[in-house]
Amino acid sequence: MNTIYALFPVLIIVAASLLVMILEVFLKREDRSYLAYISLLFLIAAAAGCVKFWDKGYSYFDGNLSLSNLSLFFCFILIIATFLVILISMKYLTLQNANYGEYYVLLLFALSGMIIMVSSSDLIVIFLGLEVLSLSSYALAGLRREDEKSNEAAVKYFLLGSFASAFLVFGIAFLYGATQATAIPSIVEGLQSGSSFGTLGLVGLGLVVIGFGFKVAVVPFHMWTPDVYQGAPTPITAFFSVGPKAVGFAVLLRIFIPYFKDALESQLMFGLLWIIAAITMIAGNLIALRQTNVKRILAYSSIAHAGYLMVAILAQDTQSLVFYLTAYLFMNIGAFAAVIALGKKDHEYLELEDYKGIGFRYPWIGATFAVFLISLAGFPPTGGFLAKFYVFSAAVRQGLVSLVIIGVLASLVSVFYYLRIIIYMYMKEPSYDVEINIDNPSLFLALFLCLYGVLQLGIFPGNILVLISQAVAALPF
Amino acid sequence: MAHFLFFLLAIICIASVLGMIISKDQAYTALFLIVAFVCMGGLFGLLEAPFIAAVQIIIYAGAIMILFIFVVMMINLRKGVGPEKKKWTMYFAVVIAAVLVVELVLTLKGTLEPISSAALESLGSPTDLGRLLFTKYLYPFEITSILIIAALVGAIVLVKKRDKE
Amino acid sequence: MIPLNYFLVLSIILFALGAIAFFVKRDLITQFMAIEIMFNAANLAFLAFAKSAGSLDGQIIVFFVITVAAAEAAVGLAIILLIFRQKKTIKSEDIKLMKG
Amino acid sequence: MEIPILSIVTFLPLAGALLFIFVNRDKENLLRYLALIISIATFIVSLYLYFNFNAQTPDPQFVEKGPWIGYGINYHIGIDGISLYLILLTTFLMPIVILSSWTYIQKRVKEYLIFMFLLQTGIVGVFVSLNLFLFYVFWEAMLIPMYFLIGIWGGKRKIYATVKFVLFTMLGSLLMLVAIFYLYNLFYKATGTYSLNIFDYYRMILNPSVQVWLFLAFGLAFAIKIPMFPFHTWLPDAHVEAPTGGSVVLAAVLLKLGAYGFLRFAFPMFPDALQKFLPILGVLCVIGIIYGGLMALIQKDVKSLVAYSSVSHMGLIMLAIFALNMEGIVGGIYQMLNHGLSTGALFLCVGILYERSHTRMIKDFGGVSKQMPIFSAFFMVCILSSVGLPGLNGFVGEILCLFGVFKANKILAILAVTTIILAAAYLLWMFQRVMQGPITNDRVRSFKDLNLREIIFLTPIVILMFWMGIYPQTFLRKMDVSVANLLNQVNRKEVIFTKVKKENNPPSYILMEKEIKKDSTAKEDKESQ
Amino acid sequence: MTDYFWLIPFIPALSTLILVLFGQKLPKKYVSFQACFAVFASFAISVISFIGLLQTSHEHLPIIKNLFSWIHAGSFQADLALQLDPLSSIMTLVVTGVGFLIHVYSVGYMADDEGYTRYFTYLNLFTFAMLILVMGSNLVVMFVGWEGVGLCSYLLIGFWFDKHSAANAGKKAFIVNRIGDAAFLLGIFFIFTHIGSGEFSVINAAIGGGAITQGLATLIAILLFVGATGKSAQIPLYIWLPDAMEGPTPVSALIHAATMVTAGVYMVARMNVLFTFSGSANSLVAIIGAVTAVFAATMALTQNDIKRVLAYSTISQIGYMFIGCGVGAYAAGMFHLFTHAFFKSLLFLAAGSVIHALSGELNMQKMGGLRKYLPLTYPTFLIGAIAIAGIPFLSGFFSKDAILTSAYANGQYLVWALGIFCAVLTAFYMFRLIFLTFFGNERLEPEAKKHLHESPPAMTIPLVLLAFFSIVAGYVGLPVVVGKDLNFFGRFLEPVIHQAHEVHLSLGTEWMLILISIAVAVTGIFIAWVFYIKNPKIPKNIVARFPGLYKLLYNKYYVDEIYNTLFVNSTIKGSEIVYDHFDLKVIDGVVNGSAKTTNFFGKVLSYFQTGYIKDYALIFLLGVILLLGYLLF
Repeated sequence: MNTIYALFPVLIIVAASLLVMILEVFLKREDRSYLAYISLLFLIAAAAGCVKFWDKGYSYFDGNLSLSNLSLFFCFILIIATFLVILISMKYLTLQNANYGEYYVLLLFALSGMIIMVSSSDLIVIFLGLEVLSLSSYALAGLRREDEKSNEAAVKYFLLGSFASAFLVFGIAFLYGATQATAIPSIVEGLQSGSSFGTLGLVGLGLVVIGFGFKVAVVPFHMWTPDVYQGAPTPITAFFSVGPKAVGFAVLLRIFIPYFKDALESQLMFGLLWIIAAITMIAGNLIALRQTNVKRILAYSSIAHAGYLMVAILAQDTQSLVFYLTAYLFMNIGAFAAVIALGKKDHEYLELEDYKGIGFRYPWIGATFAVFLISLAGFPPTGGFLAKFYVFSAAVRQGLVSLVIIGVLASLVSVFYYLRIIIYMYMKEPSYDVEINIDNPSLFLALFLCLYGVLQLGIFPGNILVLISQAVAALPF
Repeated sequence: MAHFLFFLLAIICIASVLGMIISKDQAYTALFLIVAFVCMGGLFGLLEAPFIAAVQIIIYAGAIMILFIFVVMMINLRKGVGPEKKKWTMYFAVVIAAVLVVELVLTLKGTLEPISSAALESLGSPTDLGRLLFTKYLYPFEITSILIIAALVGAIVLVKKRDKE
Repeated sequence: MIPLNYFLVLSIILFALGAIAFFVKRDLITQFMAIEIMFNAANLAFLAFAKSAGSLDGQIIVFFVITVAAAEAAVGLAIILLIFRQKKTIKSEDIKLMKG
Repeated sequence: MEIPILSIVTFLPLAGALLFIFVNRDKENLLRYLALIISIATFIVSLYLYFNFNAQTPDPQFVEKGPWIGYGINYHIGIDGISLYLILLTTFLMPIVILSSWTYIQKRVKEYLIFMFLLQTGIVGVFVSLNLFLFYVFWEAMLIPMYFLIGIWGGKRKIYATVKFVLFTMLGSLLMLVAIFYLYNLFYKATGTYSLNIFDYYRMILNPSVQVWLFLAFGLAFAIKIPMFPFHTWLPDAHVEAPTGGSVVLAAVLLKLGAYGFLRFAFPMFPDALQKFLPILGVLCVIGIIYGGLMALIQKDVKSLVAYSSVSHMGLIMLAIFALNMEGIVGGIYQMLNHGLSTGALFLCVGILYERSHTRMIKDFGGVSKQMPIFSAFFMVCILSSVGLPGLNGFVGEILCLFGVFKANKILAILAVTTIILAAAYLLWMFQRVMQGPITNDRVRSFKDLNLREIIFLTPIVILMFWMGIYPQTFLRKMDVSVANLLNQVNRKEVIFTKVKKENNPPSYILMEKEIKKDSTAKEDKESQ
Repeated sequence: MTDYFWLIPFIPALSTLILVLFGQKLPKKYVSFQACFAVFASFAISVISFIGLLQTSHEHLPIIKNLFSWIHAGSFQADLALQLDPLSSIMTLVVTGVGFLIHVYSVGYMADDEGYTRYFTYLNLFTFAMLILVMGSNLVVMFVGWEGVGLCSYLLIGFWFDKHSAANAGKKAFIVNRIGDAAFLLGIFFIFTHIGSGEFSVINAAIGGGAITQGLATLIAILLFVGATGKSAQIPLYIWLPDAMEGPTPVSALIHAATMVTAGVYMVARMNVLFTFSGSANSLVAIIGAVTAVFAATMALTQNDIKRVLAYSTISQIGYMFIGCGVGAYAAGMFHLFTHAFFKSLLFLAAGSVIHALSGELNMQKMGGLRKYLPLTYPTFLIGAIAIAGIPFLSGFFSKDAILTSAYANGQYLVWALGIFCAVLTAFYMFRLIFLTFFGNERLEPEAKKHLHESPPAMTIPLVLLAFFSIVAGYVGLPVVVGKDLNFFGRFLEPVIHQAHEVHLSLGTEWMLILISIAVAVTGIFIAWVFYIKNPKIPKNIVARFPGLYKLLYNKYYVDEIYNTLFVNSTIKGSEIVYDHFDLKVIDGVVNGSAKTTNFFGKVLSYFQTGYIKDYALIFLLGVILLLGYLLF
């Protein structure tokens, strides 16, 4: 149905950010938490809108903006992610000297960019959305202005991100040249019709893969990830590890699931993604073994997870991909939330050495962190396990047995470094006292929500699976 | 004539990019870039995109490069850093560039013929362009506004003076 | 009439040069300039394809790309300024606090 | 309304663990008593299973089935004569473990008990699962509490040991997971419905060449868990470093999961592959028996000695199970229970010594019997049970195992019989060095004999040892039908596939269509989606 | 009267249970009373059952009491069943009778030991196990007793476990026994697989019905016999018995002389149908028995430890019993077992009395002239010695003669010759022992001399009783030369010993054989007299003449050492090498190595993560190139 309602999610988020931007000027520094509450309120409204529009299939601008169930589902989890990120940021910003009202503005802009991306199937719109997301992200990464690491993260992210964007644009240009279209369905159709522009289209597609591969951090376009994740303010890292990854895969999904339908035409691309998935899983996990900084460990882990998600793309199973992303959202934000919880004024505890004995000193934080790590490692009965279960079983159904074996072996490696954090938390005696700020209710709410999400998805995922299957039923998007 | 213009512009463009790579002076670098962008504008014109050519020169060569120069002057590192001195890096760079060019050109193999044969008189006037922008491309156009605000906010928050405690 | 693939080859060369410039140059500003060259190369390709397709869509896209480049320039230069304020340098080699 | 008795047995400990979260950690004794009560309650409830178990039918009993996630993933549990006793063993040992940890665990009591209960739920869950997914969930989930138990309350090299344990075990189980995917998919292709119900897989007869790979994947997981030679090196490390309670559970129950897995999954699903691998497996088992025994002989640490003895004993159990005859399998299962009791008890005894001396090195002891006569008696009984002395449980199992093996393959049996010599050698030698001889270490002189609590937790084990040794029919008679059914399953498939094999192009699976249709499981799954 | 025979083993069992549970709290006197009474009660029932058995006709034999079904799984069916037949009846009489006397003796002997209660607990347990062994109606139950007595032997040898040597000896006994048991077990398995049951009656019937081939029978018989060599201390598994003397002396008397060690003989007799059917297994039994007899006797020649001499003598005498069984004269073998139980336990107990008197001195070189100090011990000892030496009219003469005659009659002349040779040696070393201990000059340690005293009545009364039986026990099995059908023993056993061999020798030959036996016995005694009373220098001269031979004998042919190097040490050394170089380096090495390799790759990969933007760009570009290359080529 072509209606202006379709604009609702984007509009409300943009409106929220503008409102926050204006209010920021009038609010005193200590009252800035109201900005967060306002943002949260708007996010709830947006989420409610997503719920309301379920199964309605609204679209606008000739389909440039279409709220299919899948889009709505993505919107919904992105809003949840942002919601959680705001929750974990509130206290953090004051503690870590980054209490700018613009923080929420940028975060909401980034969210709007992501919503634009997932609710469109036109590469131009997606590109613009991506740039909205990216520009906000660059700024967010550098938001702890006094912190050299944060600066460094911003500049690395910015330079490499723009570099990758250039490839993306070039790729879009090639695709445009090959198919005279920028809408994904037409492009896929054009590519599959086997025109004489085969190679041009293929290379264009390859360049697009590079562009988005950078965003979702697959090897070898992952190099920025650990540095940016380490340097960026931790809530933002949590955001980076979930948001851009989700939208990146949402786009790849739109392109490749229809594209892979035609097995003959897509063989080359399939092989390419196969290789990328394999090396991503392997390299991400292997490098993570060597890390001693928790944020870096989680960074490499998110690279590895991109590999698993790539497997889902190859398995051409939207459902498992979406489920994986949902579970990943909760466990990863949860893990970062736990990392944030271990901080005090002007200092965060990020080295493994700091984690010695934390598990018993702060039993609740320790236990929830352990649950997230266990989930990331893929142990039942957590969402992480079920997510891997779905992805890999879908992959086996596609006959990707060897890739799945690589995947499970890689995740075996991952068990080591996830459990390593637990070792430090529970099995080593502290060598010095770690004082943290416990007065952080919003953070604990976020921790609880993530914990709930991880366990709910692991033990009783029924409802969400139903939702996802409804979302997927609307294919093609 | 058109050929001549094309090659002239192309050579100047490539040369100034090379100049940018080789030059050590920040200001020269920026100037080389402006030259390249202007040439690019010319090339756009050759491709029957007068409006875009104008935009290119105004926004790129004008606004963006002024911004660059502005920053260069703020930083005031006139004796900046040249390109990499280590020889292997340069060799490496040349090899990579060559391979990249070869690969991408090979991509065009099949496309060479159809594109060159397609010779159309006119694509349309800036009016058509404007109409298109506000009808078919309204949504992306609106998005650019979000993009610009976001960039604005981002830029400001990063460079504004820290407010006092 | 100039064959359009001339433009495409030029675009490819410029793109490659931009990529290489990003790799060989050692200060942040120039590296960023290299990226602008790459964007321009892409624009050239777009226009060429637009010409071949005989539609204005390509030109519109270029318009958007230029907007994006402008916006990026704003943020990018702000970041570079930030770095300069903190570190008094814009050499990209000096930015290696985090690694491994 | 049926009482979901099996769910209660499975999840009562979990409920206990959840309850514990809300108990103040400083009230350690309250926690301990609560834990004891919960574990005893679980045991009592599990006794209901025994008394109401119908020994006449091979079908699973106390079945509970409910929709869960869909796509074939159901909550489907039930027990037969094979799992019944393993569950009882688990629930029986848990109060003992808790009692044994009463003073041994001084710090972080709360967490310890929580992990113990989680572990129990995991273990019992594996035994009751009739759905492959459910089984795998429990199988993997169980690793976590064990990981913590070793890692937090373990000895000096605890981290190395626990990481090795988890990674090693996971290596196998992850490959098994891939195999499960493969089966899952194959079943879907065959019937168009999703199912992970193991009985459906019993009816799906796979092409032998497919079976080989799947069997390898499943087998590796189980072989590591057992552990079979040469996958055993995690065991001594884990055992040595684990706290007493952990070692007891590890030795008594966890190792049985591997054997159980073979019986429940690998055998009936891949009988042809099983036949193919039998020679290798048999040889590995025999190597394990002798090798484990020889290694045990020279260990300097009591716990690692017992650990290697486990390798040897589990080798015999597996060999008996691989004999694929009634005597062997019944003996194997019985011996699993025996091994659970005797090795568990040995670890308890070692724990008692450790609590007094804080060393496990054999050379630090000597003449302990003089100081601790009551302990000495208990220890002796446990050793004798492990050695397989008639009148005690070990003998019944051992003779059945060896006889089963003997019926299947005389040469392997002759080699396997060496176990009764080796077991006597390493255990009695250890006993001699630890308990007998003059007191050389002054510390030994300060040892106090067992206190009431220790006597209380050792006594039931010893009574059971005698009971199982003297009147094994209590246990044996409820296994027969289930084991016979298993053997039928294993043999039946062979016959069917040889019929089909004559075709030129054997399919990758054959379904026994009629039975599938008769059975409503597949349909229900469809509806539940 | 046989209704309650199954109670026989369970009375000591009950007593054991009570002692285990409450023993520590009960007074010593009560403990000993209960322990002795339990055995006595068993003895009483044994006697009653025996009488009942005499009245039962052969058709009703054996009387089986099936207590409950024990192990039932597939084709392996074993019930806990006891049987009463002549063979088990005799054994129960011996076990409970001699056992009772030894219990009584122990009351005195162990009076001051701190492990008093524990001792009687073990002793009762042993009685129980031994009774199960002899009364089991199938092989599995027999095996239970078989292992049970092994355990008790282990416990009692290591009774004084705080002595290294005792603990070691106990362990050695158990393990060596286990080697035999393993073979025994295999034998049982063969029987179960080919006959399908372990019940003796079924087995006998099946073998009679030709259920197994002769070759298989031989294999089974040999396996069972290997078990017997372990339990009964025959070559090659005899090595544990001499060490077993570390236990208290009454234990040596009961377990390592009278009852347990003869279990092997009992078992062979029990399985006589099998052994006879096999034939060649029988010959092996005879040869092993004969060789062991001589071999052990030679080792006894030079020992100075009074108990060790008796231990070797036991080995040697059991060799005789096996000769009996091996030549088919199972009744004779059993007869020797019967008489041996009396005189050998007598000897041990008497030796115990000596040791007790000397406060634990075992070395005969430090005794001498004890005759006058131990007025009761000396004569009883002497009776035992005469009995074992084979002097007529004492029990040993009859039984030994019956065996040798059967051997000769069966044409096993070599075996017979070895037996005769052994008889010389036996007479010699027994009287060497008598002379060294009770005659000659006193070579006592001053400390020991101080406490020198005759033993209390609790010890001497059993001695006297046993001495009495050592004299008369032989008269239940008189040889043919005395009169036909006077061999009550043999006739009594006939229902069990199928196809019992009739001795087909002329009376003259029989007489000749008897005379030869007597002659060699007397010769042996005479030589001993010459060596140790008449001219004590001769032994020293001989030692000086043949130092090598003496050393060889004194060190027991170095068999222990050879076994140690060959089996024990090499196993341990080998295991250590395997552990260090294979288990830790190879198997564990693979595990740790794979972890290290993984980590190494991680290190290599993280090396690329340099932190420089341009390096990241480089990797990115390389990625692009490879990716495009893949797509294009």
